[in-house]
Amino acid sequence: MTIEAPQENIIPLQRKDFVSDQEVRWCPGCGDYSILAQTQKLMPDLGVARENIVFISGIGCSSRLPYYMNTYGFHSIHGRAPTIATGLKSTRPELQVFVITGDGDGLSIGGNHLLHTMRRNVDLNIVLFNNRIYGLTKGQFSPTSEFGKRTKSSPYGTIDFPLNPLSVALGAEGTFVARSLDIDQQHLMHVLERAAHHKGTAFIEVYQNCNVFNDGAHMEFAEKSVRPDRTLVVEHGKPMVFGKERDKGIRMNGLKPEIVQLGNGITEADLAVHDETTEDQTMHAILARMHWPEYPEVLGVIRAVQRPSYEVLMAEQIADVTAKMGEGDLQAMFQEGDTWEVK
Amino acid sequence: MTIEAPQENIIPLQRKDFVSDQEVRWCPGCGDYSILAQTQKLMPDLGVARENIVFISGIGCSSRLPYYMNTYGFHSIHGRAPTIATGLKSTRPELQVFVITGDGDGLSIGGNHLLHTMRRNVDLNIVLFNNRIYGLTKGQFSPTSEFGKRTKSSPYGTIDFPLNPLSVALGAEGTFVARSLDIDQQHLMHVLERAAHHKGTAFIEVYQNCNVFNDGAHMEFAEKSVRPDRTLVVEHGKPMVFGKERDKGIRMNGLKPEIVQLGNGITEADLAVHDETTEDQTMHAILARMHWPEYPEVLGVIRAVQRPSYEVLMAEQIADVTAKMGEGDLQAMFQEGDTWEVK
Amino acid sequence: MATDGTKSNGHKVEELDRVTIRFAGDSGDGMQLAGLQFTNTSAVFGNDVSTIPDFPAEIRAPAGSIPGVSAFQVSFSSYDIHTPGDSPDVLVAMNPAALKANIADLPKGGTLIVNKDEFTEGNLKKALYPTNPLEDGSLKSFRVIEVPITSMNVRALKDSGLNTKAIDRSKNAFALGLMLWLYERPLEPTIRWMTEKFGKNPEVRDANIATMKAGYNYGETAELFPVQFRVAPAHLAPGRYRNITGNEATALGFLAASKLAKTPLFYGSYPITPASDILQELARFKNFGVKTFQAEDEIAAMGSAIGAAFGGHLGLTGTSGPGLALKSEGLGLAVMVELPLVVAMIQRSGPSTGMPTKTDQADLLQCMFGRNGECPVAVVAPATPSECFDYAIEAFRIAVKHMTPVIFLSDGYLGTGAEPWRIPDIADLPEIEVKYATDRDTFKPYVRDPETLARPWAIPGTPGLEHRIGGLEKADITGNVSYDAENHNKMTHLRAEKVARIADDIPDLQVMGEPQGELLVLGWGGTYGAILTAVQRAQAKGLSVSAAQLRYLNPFPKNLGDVLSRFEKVLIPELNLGQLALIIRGQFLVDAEKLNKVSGRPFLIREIEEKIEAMVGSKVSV
Amino acid sequence: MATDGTKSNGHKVEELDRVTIRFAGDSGDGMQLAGLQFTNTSAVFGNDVSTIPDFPAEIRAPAGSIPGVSAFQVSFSSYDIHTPGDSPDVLVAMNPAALKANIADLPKGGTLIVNKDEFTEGNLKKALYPTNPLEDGSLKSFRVIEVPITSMNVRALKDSGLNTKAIDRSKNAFALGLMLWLYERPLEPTIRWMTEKFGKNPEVRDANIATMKAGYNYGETAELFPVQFRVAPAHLAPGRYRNITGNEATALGFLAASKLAKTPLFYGSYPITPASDILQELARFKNFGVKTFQAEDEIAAMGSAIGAAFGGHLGLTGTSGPGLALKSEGLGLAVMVELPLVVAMIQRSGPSTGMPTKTDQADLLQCMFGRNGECPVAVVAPATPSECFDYAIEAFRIAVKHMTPVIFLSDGYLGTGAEPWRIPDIADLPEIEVKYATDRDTFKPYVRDPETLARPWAIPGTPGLEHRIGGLEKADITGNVSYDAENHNKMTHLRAEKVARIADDIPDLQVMGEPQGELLVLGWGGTYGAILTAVQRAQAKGLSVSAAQLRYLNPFPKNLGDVLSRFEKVLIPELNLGQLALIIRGQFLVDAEKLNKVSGRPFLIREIEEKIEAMVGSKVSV
Ligand SMILES: Cc1ncc(C[n+]2csc(CCOP(=O)(O)OP(=O)(O)O)c2C)c(N)n1
Ligand SMILES: Cc1ncc(C[n+]2csc(CCOP(=O)(O)OP(=O)(O)O)c2C)c(N)n1
Ligand code: SF4
Ligand code: SF4
Ligand SMILES: [Mg+2]
Ligand SMILES: [Mg+2]
Repeated sequence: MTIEAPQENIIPLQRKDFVSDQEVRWCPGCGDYSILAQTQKLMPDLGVARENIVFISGIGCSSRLPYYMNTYGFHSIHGRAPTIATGLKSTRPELQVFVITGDGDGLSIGGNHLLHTMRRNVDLNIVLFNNRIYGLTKGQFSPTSEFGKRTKSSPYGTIDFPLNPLSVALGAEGTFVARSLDIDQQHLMHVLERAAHHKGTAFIEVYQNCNVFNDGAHMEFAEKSVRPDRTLVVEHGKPMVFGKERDKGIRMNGLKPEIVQLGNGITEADLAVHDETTEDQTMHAILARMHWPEYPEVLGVIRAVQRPSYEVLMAEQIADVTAKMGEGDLQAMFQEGDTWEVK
Repeated sequence: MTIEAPQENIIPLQRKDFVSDQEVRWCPGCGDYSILAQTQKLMPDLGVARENIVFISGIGCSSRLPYYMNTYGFHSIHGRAPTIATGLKSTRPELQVFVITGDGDGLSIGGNHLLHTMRRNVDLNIVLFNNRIYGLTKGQFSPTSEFGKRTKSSPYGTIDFPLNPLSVALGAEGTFVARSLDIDQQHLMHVLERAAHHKGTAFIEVYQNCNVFNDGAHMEFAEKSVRPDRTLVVEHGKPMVFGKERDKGIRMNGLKPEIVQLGNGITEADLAVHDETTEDQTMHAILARMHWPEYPEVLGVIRAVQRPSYEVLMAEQIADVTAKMGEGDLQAMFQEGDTWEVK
Repeated sequence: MATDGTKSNGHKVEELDRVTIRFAGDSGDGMQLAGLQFTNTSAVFGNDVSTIPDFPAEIRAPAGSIPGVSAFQVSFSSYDIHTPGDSPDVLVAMNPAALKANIADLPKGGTLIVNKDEFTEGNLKKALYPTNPLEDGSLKSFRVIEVPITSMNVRALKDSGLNTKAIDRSKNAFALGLMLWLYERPLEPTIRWMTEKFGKNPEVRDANIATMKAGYNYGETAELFPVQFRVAPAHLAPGRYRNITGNEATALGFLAASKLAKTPLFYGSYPITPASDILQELARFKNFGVKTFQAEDEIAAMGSAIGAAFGGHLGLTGTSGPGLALKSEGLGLAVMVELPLVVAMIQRSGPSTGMPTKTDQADLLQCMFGRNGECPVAVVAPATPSECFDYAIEAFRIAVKHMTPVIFLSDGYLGTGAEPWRIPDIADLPEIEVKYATDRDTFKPYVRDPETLARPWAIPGTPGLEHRIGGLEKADITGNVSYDAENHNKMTHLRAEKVARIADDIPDLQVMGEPQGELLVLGWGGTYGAILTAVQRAQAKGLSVSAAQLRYLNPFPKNLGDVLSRFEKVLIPELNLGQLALIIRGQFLVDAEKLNKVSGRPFLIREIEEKIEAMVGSKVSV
Repeated sequence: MATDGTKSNGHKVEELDRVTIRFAGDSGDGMQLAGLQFTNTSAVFGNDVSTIPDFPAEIRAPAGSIPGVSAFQVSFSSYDIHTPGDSPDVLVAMNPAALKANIADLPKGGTLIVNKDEFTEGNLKKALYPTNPLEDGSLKSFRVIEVPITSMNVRALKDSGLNTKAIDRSKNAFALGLMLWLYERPLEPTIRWMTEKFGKNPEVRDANIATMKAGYNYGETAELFPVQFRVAPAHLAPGRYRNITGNEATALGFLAASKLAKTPLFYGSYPITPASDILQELARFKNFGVKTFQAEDEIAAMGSAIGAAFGGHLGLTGTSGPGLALKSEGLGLAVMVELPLVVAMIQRSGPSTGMPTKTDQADLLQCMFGRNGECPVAVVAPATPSECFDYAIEAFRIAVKHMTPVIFLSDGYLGTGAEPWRIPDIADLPEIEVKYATDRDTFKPYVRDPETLARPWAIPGTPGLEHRIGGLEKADITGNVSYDAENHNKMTHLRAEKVARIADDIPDLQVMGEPQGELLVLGWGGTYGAILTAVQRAQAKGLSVSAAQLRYLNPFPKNLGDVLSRFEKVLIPELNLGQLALIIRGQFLVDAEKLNKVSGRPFLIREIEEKIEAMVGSKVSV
């Protein structure tokens, strides 16, 4: 199974080595370009041979990303990428597998697979492009579209209450849960890298702009000039400070987070300190559910805990049983139980 | 659409009026019997005409329940009951619709429908019989089976980390989330009744014993003699006291619940007070995740908040649009846009 | 719409194989260049082409004004053509003035592509529009595709190094790219030409190429539907007409069915090209009481329609091929519980994701057999966009009367194609009788109507009729769960027979041409126009050929066997590898010949014509 | 296993229509009563019956001891029978002593139903068992069904008002209920009898009825599989044999395929009757490196198998009809990406949930056509339980060599039915050659082997072969996304032709009997035994009849047309409404007659015999 050929790439690879020969086919201005760029940039730093990287996606604008990566890729069917990735990773644990999905692909038709992949903790990096709309099919609402939103399929406004992708991930006992922004290149790159190094399912929601069917969906807090004041970038071990002047913070009042102005006797010591590694997900869930305008939107790695990953457990069980019972003998297995001779 | 015939049942109905003529076909000793009994008992108290009650289920031992209810019933296909119930309730909001499902039916194949039904808040009462096993197919593990469990399909133990049904429900923004026990008749009846009166999706997990394929799955805390000490029955507005002697309680230490012994200066005033109605689900999630032996298992209505239900919003939108635009004129609609005459 | 080389008189069958496009914009917009390049590419592609430029009257009319509009018309065809087309099929309008100046030439039903970015207040004023035509409904009779050409062009070129003006001047290339995509033409000839023309100025060259590709990719990414060929009926009967696409007609038909049945309509669906239009249309009909439900997936959509049908509403779901695959388990349940519902199935090219914006007819066998067990459903298939209206009604008429799921089988070309539709008078439409069971004394869930074998529709809320249904085999009459061998055999036959008896309730198959002869060309669905035209041409040449188009695919019209037996040969042209042919051959043991094409495109008339001539041609000279 | 009324000599075809059951328990267990009631019910049911009681030797042997065992044997058949059967097909053992005393008479492969509650240390000792036979593997050659009869009986009667002893005495009624369910016999005769017998004692009457129903319901609720009829091969070739069920043979076959291909096996599945056995079997083979994945649903199971195949493993999934419906979209993807994988499809009765523990053959058309688009997959179908082994290997051989998904089409009767299996020597099994692409200079994702048209299997981890696949239409050779019309047509034909060419790689169809004649009886799958026997009987009567069983359903063996053409008439018996018949008639235009039965049960020999005689009978006397 394992390919014996020596790993390539004695010369360190560069971003361009990960650019495929396929023309990128998104609308000009689409947020997907930036996510692609960061993804391509990240690759050389992973320290994984190009042939050992695989991108698997479902269907949607977002799901076209694998075509543009000069790695192995699989543009599968709507919502099912995690299932294919699970089969691949279970059989080929040495591969670095990314799953690319959208808010429709991942949370509408594919919600159940996401849930089960995360509880099993298969070692995949799942990147969900959340533009709060169905882009490819031209503008119907998605499970993350705001309540009341008018779209092609809801001319009088939706009556569906949206899902919070990170709450779903936490509800599924996800071990790595993070959020980033298409246009915040550095942050996105950082989060992608963290995800790639996590063992187990890493789930990243990326707020992404669809400038054709849902322009400005995240603009209110993502726009560069207001972003520092309207987002909170969490870092492990650091107090939760935000604001252009780093003058605001999040303090816990019992179970409730509140925004405080630093100064006037309030110091960083009063603020909540981010702990991404705590098993107890209560604080993670609180962060995932903080939303503009009531709170700053939280970006960063919200949760990153250790739990053995599925494919490792699978391999270990096989090794254990084999150690105990000896390697299987097929001929002996044929004869299992009573046999008799016919002459 | 609406049936003009007068509602029946001038004489108050009794439990036996809700017993169908079909023979009950569960294994002797199965926990399902008790759930059925409580369900039948509840019916007369609902104040709903028998013809307006519908039970819809998927596939599994649990899903056979509708056959035994002398109401309208639909034993559908595996995992899809919530979708059928959504179609029915959307078109016939006056009906009282129950969905009966199992840990496999509802959380394995049907997980996504559960998620979306809850976020939409369709006014259904979903009862999930959690026996932590696939009963009908004779004993394979389910998504709620304990890690490492040996079953027919996991002879060397599972490597799948289980889901917590209530965490999933909360992750989906469920408005009513509760838990009960097959053998605690009074409590079960109470929770079922509360669910029936909730407007929106009510989700109840019922710990149920499958004495043939997973006997005693909940016994450690459900067994009568130890139950008071190993379960916490939450009630709205009441401090969280438990124990045969009502001498133990749950106190919050920051975000972490801890068990305290009452007395020695610790009084009920120190304990957490249950608030099922708070929008913020942080405490509800904490309760949902408390498990024996670390904590008592939590039974009762954990969350019950108000949000307009889906079928009501749907009907209102139709009413609103009709009020604004006038009732639709089909002939006029045919002529929409430019028309011309051919002679 | 251009006619077959001769003058358009409204009485001839229109030519399938020809399209005329007019590019119109401000004189500064480069329309002539765009048009010429499109023409060259088409010529290279092997089409016959004919063009006519239309320069602005004034040399320096103000930008954005009507006199400043410049246009270029190109007609291309797979047949010889002799004129650049009387009127365009497609109008590309780069600004309001271009629209104003040219819209009068676009026939009802034509395709209009507008650069919506330019419909600003200022530009509307310059073009003397009091209100925005994109919003005031005045373009309702066209197929309007709004594209933000200006801004997409800017975005595509933001790193090009060009200044704003130069960037703006490239937007014709975006429009050209989009049109090349719509008509499936290669980019290479234009790239070569641009490379040559702007060789001295690599920035401009690269910018033009980049924005042209952006336009091309926009068409693909946003799943725009290639503009289809179409035929209009030979004679337009007197009456009031409007232009309608198949999907619009489908939605209106279902709306009408609801009215005729005096029963509310429920549509549960999950978006998918090319069926999404139906969801979008029906979502507008709130004041008719229509309930639309955008489900989390096709399985849930199917389930919701079953639930609605159980509740006594007209339960409807709709999708395309991949979605039908997902609905198949639920459809099986609907067969077992014998509830009336309709699945609107709008085919696209497969297998798998295939080519979502292209169409084959390769889902017939999936509709017939794509479920476990013996699991019959009725199938009806409109043959033209406007027939979609009639067969949507017919689907529900059958479903409700015969208590069975019915598949309404259309496709992307029918669905997005448009044609004039004679607006019916509601009074002339068939009635749909809905009868719910109410009699508690006689009610049994699986007792059957002696004629149709339909079981009663007993809906929740009816006192005394409480009962349970489900996916396990049902005992005859009582509907209780049954594992009895004889009962299963009987029920299997009853379900089959119930669907078979629909044949008593549908019209005979009509033969176009002589009722007997040498060759029958048998088709179904959207191949109608091409088959009809080809057969008429062959008849005109004196060949003994007739045509028949099946609108009922399960069951077949009762006279089908008889019709088949009256011809020496049978030809079945299909956009698949012979799916109807398999069933016809298997059922009637007729050695039907197949004409297959699976290219995501409709038949050309000549492809069918040539096959007809090959089969009966030797006798022409007699 | 009883033979056709004559002595069992191992050389005659065994009788399908006959079953012999032995009830054995402690003398206090009421075995005679249970046996008698079963006999009466069977007689009422219309069977011919023959019984033999076997009372304990000692009148008062200690409870639980071997001498205390009492037994009753009943043989019932749809033919005349003359003996109570030489040996039982089914043994019901209520305690260890009953097992010990009777197990020697149960032939290998027989069904053993044990009351597992009684296998306590004490009882084992009384029966002189040093270890628990339920755990020590000594019963491996039987089909063992363990039922907790004692405790279930107690639970069923806990509110009966009876005392413990009286309750315990009713457990024969539980066992009787279970057997009545297994052999699909009505409860009513026994209820009538009990009502009469215990009329004086309503508590006992009610208890007996209640526990009998509990036993009956247990069979249904726990989805126990009715005990099937079966045939053994006419001649047992020399060799070492073991008993094997079809599902066990299937699992072993896939395991062997993995060994032969030197490639690990991955099985992704979701439990469903009657396919779950395969998951359960394969899950045991951890020390062979087999990876099993119990997915959240059938869609995920299908996806995981595709992922494993993409990774270069033997990707396998398995299910029954409703599950295949759910897998259909994913299977379409597998066709488009042309990866080798196998779907083990174990049919049960449909439509919808149908009768999960019964079997028809009504999923053939779903296997062939249940996907969107032109979407061919190969289909192989074993004809006996032990052939499941061979065709599991064959499925992977074809998949890997031809780079295509293959459906392995079995059913519940084959899967749960057992027969002697001649244990093969691994060295005699076919080799499966797995070749991964590695040459970066020549590699193109959709270049094809000139002979098979298979594309290369290029797996992640191979340097220089990085490429992208997916569900959109692929360009020939490069595998890039393509919307090109010509390309789509070409690829559609290539995919079809690739599967068609498998015909070059499979054996010809064998005719049993004369290679030509008046009637060919053509079957597929598990009808083999019944068809073969019926045809042999007809041949013995001098009729000109031959038989052929198709093991390859797509593509067909190359000589099939030729075989068909050599017979005047063709009869196709199927447990559906004529699915193979439709394809045969449609493809070969042969007026094949159909013999259909959809009752969830196998054909009786006589049903086929009668049809044969009706078709060719007139010539017998010649
Ligand atoms: C089975 C199936 N159903 C529906 C579709 C149509 N479809 C393609 S993409 C899509 C939604 C895409 O939304 P999202 O995942 O948010 O991706 P985006 O385009 O916004 O990036 C839908 C409904 C399909 N391809 N397959
Ligand atoms: C599509 C489909 N897949 C699989 C099955 C087989 N099946 C029936 S019930 C069941 C699981 C039942 O488990 P659960 O929901 O926990 O119900 P229980 O029997 O434990 O009450 C399965 C896998 C089916 N009927 N349909
Ligand atoms: S439609 Fe939206 S999401 Fe899709 S490519 Fe265009 S801008 Fe991006
Ligand atoms: S198998 Fe288990 S869950 Fe099913 S009826 Fe029996 S005891 Fe109950
Ligand atoms: Mg999206
Ligand atoms: Mg269960």
